[in-house]
Amino acid sequence: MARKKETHGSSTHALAARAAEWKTILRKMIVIRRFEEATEREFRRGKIGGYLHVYTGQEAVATGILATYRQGDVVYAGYRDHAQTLLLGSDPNGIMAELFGKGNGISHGKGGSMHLFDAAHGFYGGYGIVGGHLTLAAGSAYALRYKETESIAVCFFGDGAMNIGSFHEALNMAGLWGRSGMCPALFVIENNGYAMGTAVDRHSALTDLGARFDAYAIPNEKVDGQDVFAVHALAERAVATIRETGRPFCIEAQTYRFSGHGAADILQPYRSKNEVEEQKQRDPIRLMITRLTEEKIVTTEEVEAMEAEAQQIAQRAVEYAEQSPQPDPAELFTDIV
Amino acid sequence: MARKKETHGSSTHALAARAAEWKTILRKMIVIRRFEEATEREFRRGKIGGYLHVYTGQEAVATGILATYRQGDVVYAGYRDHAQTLLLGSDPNGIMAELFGKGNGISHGKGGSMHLFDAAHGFYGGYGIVGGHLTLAAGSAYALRYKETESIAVCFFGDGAMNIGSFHEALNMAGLWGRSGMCPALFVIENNGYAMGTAVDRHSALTDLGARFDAYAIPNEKVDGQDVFAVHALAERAVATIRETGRPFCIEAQTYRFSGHGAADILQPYRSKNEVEEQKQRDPIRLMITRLTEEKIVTTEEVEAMEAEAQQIAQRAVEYAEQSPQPDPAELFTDIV
Amino acid sequence: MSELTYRDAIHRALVEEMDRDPNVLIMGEDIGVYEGTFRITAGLLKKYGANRVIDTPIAEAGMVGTAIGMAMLGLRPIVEMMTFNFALVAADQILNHAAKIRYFSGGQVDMPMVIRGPQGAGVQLSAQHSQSFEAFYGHFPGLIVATPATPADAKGMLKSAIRGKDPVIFLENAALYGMKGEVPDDPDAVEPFGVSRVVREGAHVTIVSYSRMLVLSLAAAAKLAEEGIEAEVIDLRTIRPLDLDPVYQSVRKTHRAVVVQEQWKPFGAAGEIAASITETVFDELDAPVERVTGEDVPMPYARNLELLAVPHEEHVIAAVKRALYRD
Amino acid sequence: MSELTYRDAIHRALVEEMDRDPNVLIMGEDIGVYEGTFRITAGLLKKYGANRVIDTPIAEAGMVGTAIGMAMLGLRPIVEMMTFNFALVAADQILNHAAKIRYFSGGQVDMPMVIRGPQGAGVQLSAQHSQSFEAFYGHFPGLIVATPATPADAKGMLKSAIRGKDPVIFLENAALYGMKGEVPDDPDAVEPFGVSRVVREGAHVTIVSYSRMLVLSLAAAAKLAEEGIEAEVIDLRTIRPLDLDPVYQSVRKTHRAVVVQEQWKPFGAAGEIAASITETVFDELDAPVERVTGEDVPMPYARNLELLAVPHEEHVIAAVKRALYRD
Ligand SMILES: Cc1ncc(C[n+]2csc(CCOP(=O)(O)OP(=O)(O)O)c2C)c(N)n1
Ligand SMILES: Cc1ncc(C[n+]2csc(CCOP(=O)(O)OP(=O)(O)O)c2C)c(N)n1
Ligand SMILES: [Mg+2]
Ligand SMILES: [Mg+2]
Repeated sequence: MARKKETHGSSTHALAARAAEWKTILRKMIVIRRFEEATEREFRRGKIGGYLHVYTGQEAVATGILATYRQGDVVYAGYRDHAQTLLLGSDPNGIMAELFGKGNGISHGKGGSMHLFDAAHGFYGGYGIVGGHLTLAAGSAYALRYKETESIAVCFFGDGAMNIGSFHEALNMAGLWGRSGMCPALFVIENNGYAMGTAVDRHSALTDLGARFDAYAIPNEKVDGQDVFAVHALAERAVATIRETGRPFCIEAQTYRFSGHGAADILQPYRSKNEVEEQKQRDPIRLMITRLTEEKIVTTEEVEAMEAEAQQIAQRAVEYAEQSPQPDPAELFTDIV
Repeated sequence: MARKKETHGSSTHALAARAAEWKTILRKMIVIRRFEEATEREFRRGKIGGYLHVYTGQEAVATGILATYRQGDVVYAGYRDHAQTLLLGSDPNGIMAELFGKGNGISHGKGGSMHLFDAAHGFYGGYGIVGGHLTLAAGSAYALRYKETESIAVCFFGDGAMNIGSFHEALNMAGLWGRSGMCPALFVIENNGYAMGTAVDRHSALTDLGARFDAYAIPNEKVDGQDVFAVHALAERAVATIRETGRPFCIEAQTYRFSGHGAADILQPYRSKNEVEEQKQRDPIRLMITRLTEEKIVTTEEVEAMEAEAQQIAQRAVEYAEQSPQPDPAELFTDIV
Repeated sequence: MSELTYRDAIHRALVEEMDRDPNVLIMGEDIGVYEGTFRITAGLLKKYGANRVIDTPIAEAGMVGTAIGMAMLGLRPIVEMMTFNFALVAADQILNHAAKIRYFSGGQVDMPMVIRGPQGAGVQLSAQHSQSFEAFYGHFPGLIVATPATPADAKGMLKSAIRGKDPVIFLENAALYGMKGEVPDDPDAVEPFGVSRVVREGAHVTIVSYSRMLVLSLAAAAKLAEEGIEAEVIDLRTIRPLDLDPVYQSVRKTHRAVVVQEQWKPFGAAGEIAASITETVFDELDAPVERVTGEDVPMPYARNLELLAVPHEEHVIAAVKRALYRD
Repeated sequence: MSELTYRDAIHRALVEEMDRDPNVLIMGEDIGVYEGTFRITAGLLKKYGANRVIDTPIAEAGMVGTAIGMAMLGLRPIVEMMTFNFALVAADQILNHAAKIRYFSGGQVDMPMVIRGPQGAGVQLSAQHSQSFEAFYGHFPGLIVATPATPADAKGMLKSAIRGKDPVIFLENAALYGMKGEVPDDPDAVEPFGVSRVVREGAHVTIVSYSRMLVLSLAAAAKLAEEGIEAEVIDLRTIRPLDLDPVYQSVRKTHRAVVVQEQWKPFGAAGEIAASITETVFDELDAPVERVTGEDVPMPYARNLELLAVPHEEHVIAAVKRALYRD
């Protein structure tokens, strides 16, 4: 199967033509960054419990992909799910309240960080069992065609998730169903180089991860996941094909997480400080700002305004969450069967 | 990965040089055929219970492969496991007694057809959960290297088994471990075209099954599974490499089962009588006899003698099984923990 | 009413519900072209087409997971397990996903899906193919676990399962597939979950059971009657939710109880039922609640051993006599 | 004797057994380079090398399956589950393979392997990460299920598990990892399975428990003592085999029993224990056996709800008082 690496998805000309869109995308990436920083802070303050996995460093992936979102599409993610939820338009206050375990959280405080959920905005959940949600996405894609819509399912997952059985079962079924146009699904590998502390070449026999999709006859392409223009261009092309054909597609986005695996991953014995610093040179937000400034699509003032706005959104969300009431004890027994 | 189809594994010259070996192989294939016919007969007579899956039509695969067996190797199979057990030198009487559920069966009557087992002869079992034994084989291969032997693990499984999660987990781990020479395993796909009633192109997104091993960076080759010379030649080459390198290898043997999936599969609505008849033209035993007779390696008389001997082995096994006592009731409570 | 086998009753329920609601679809291994190993789905592929009757690869986790993804979007998938032994490879999808998503989403989605197929001991199917899973699934909140014993219940409860909003583990029993019984023709006759039923009245002892063990219990009760012992027999019908009120009521009358299950005793269904009875009507009990269960061993292949491993009528009779201190 | 944490006791057992027997190896996710999410395996990779301390891909079924293949050839693999919630994806390998192969092979192979890791509710880990599985595994013959409550037992029983011939489900509890206790230094001090232990004597009521719930039970007993109620507390230590003889003996003295478990009540461990007590010493009981269990709900994330979902000291105290008819 042909695979090529998309390095810069848009010519200068094309960039200018969609200036407003790029600004929106930049704004969203900045909001994610500030929001995630806030969650880490609140976790350390003991306001957020459980496990916390942030998206810092990977923003360009979900943002570039979900810029193609259309009402009716459904989106799945693992436990690293804050960015997707924000991008789909969930109320940041409701998300933060959920992380605080409050009654007006988007799931009444019953899910928390690993299980964000906002069906009204197309987000069908964050899941805590690695790889378990891939089958769900394949089934939802089937349902969308069964109901004769043009919607698609988008499924985010990590490099580590590619070694578990349900990955295999989901993808083979997706490939099979796709043959008759019954699986409009976009699978997105967020390849950040590590499954917790295990580097890709220590967990996968074939380290060319996208190529594994060849085993299911599913077209696949790699992209620089720190380059939001490239991610977005590839996503637009892939999504158009998926909507048209009802067949699945896979994008391997090569990215990097700047924080630890989860909030408890302090020591990070599996990678060097140097490596992290080097990777931070390719901060997707910084790269985008540089490009957009060079192209005179945004000004420094505009970026500053975005930063301030994002800061405010995150801050407001924390205040909202802090002031929100705990769930009603009766919630314990609802939503079971 | 390079893959080629091995069509005839031995030149005429080479054939003659190993005449004795070919005769042994032919004799074994005939024994399997007669033995399996006997099991089907005894199943219909109500002497064998449970599920029964025979190897008729597929004889060249296990026979060609296991001709490379060396003491210390370990072999795994699914529930279609009579041939492998016979080939490894288990007593046909003990096998038949096992199928009859008798106390002197090779597993004291506690396993039956789907779970033949003969550790003393290197057979580590027939398994009833499709694909479940692949992980076991990978682990045993590891153990063999861990103990610094030159032995290998051989694992037989069907085309249908390739879609279940444990296939994927086993093969990725095998590929990974193989990198450091810690997985001397031969994986053998007995691709008989169907998983029960589901044809390969209806169960696998990528129908080039061997190629799926590319996803684990495991070398793989196809072979005509009705041509025992070809199977054997490829197996010799593959096994030599495996022993030497400690790395896994996959053989896709393209074969066909002449009987139903199991003894209950009478109607066979998934394939036509014509198709079966056509495939029977490529009976692996007939093909071998023709070739060996042409090459004057066996005479018709020799073949007849083999047939008679095989018939007698099967017959004797049935008589032995019939006369054997039931397991001691105390066996119910042994071998648990 | 028509006289139908348990198998045909299930088949009818499928056909009626698929006719009624285009959102109902069924998937499983060899249910289409092959028409099902137990022929429950015979004819469905031809009638409803390949988009509604989906032959899947051998991938139980994939089947259940995709069904969850369908159910959350409003379809009503039915997953056929060729036998429930194979559902172990889908345990995570069933227990960690289907049973919990509604809860952790704060009620944002329903989970209208059914996982159905046979379980239980057959004839010489050995250790990996002979298990019963009602206690296994019954432990997990978020599931409904149905164990119909009659053709009428098989039909009516399967309809409830298909029409409902919850993930239902629908445990059939292959040994019952040929059993006949009167079944309502009304396509809207559904049977609710969580309603146990007294199927035989009696004053001396209460026998509690479900699925195939009910047949055994009724046969034992008939024999006991010949000796003047009148057993009240109760069919639990669903294991989760578990309706023990009729059992408590019965024990208040009989003061003795026997619980019958096919599977291993430790941490099996009968333990829960016995414990609940004791907890609730302790003062009414004239004897400890007796349990009749299979032996605590993996199922052996040999027929003589297999027969020793599963409960028989005589075991129920003996337990009743123990409960009556007549042994 | 040394004072060690439960975590260090486990670590010690691993080191001593790996030193003792080169056939012992350990595998799991992030146990090597990362040194283990709970740091149980810290330092092992450096000490024993990558062939004996194997970082695996995220593939629990693969881990268990390969361990079975190793065990049958005489190695003694230990599989670390990062938490036992993830072992659900390996349910088939554990329940249909590890637990049954010796049986269906007619005893041709042993299965010397250990699957170990933490289980139980933590702090806000939500529905998919907070479960306890002792009843789940306890149901299946062919397994040993260990639930150590103290550092000494954690070490001694893990050694038994590693040295034995059986597949052992070794259920640790993350909330206990930091708990300290006296632990024998003798590398050959092993603790057998199937031996319950009276850890506190008392005449008025018997409290039966295991793992973290033992700590709770002992705390409750101390409070009860202040009110003049002397509870005998029994630690089951293993769930399969289940040694209830000391419990029966105790109940013959106290005539009342309370069973404490963390997980859901229906078809949970306490049901089996309560049923067995009632079956065996019915005439000794002055009150029905009480059960203290978690609520029958998937675990919620919010801390206030979570605290409502799990058992506390007060629940044990209340149950004891019910058993004594003092409520
Ligand atoms: C089945 C299962 N096994 C183990 C875990 C523990 N775990 C949580 S995240 C993780 C690493 C996942 O890595 P990857 O898929 O690459 O995603 P990333 O965190 O890098 O985004 C592991 C092992 C789990 N949640 N589920
Ligand atoms: C996990 C699981 N699912 C379903 C089955 C039922 N089953 C037994 S054999 C079989 C078909 C297997 O086909 P294949 O792997 O091609 O092997 P073949 O029988 O053709 O040799 C199925 C579906 C099973 N035994 N295990
Ligand atoms: Mg990763
Ligand atoms: Mg096949």
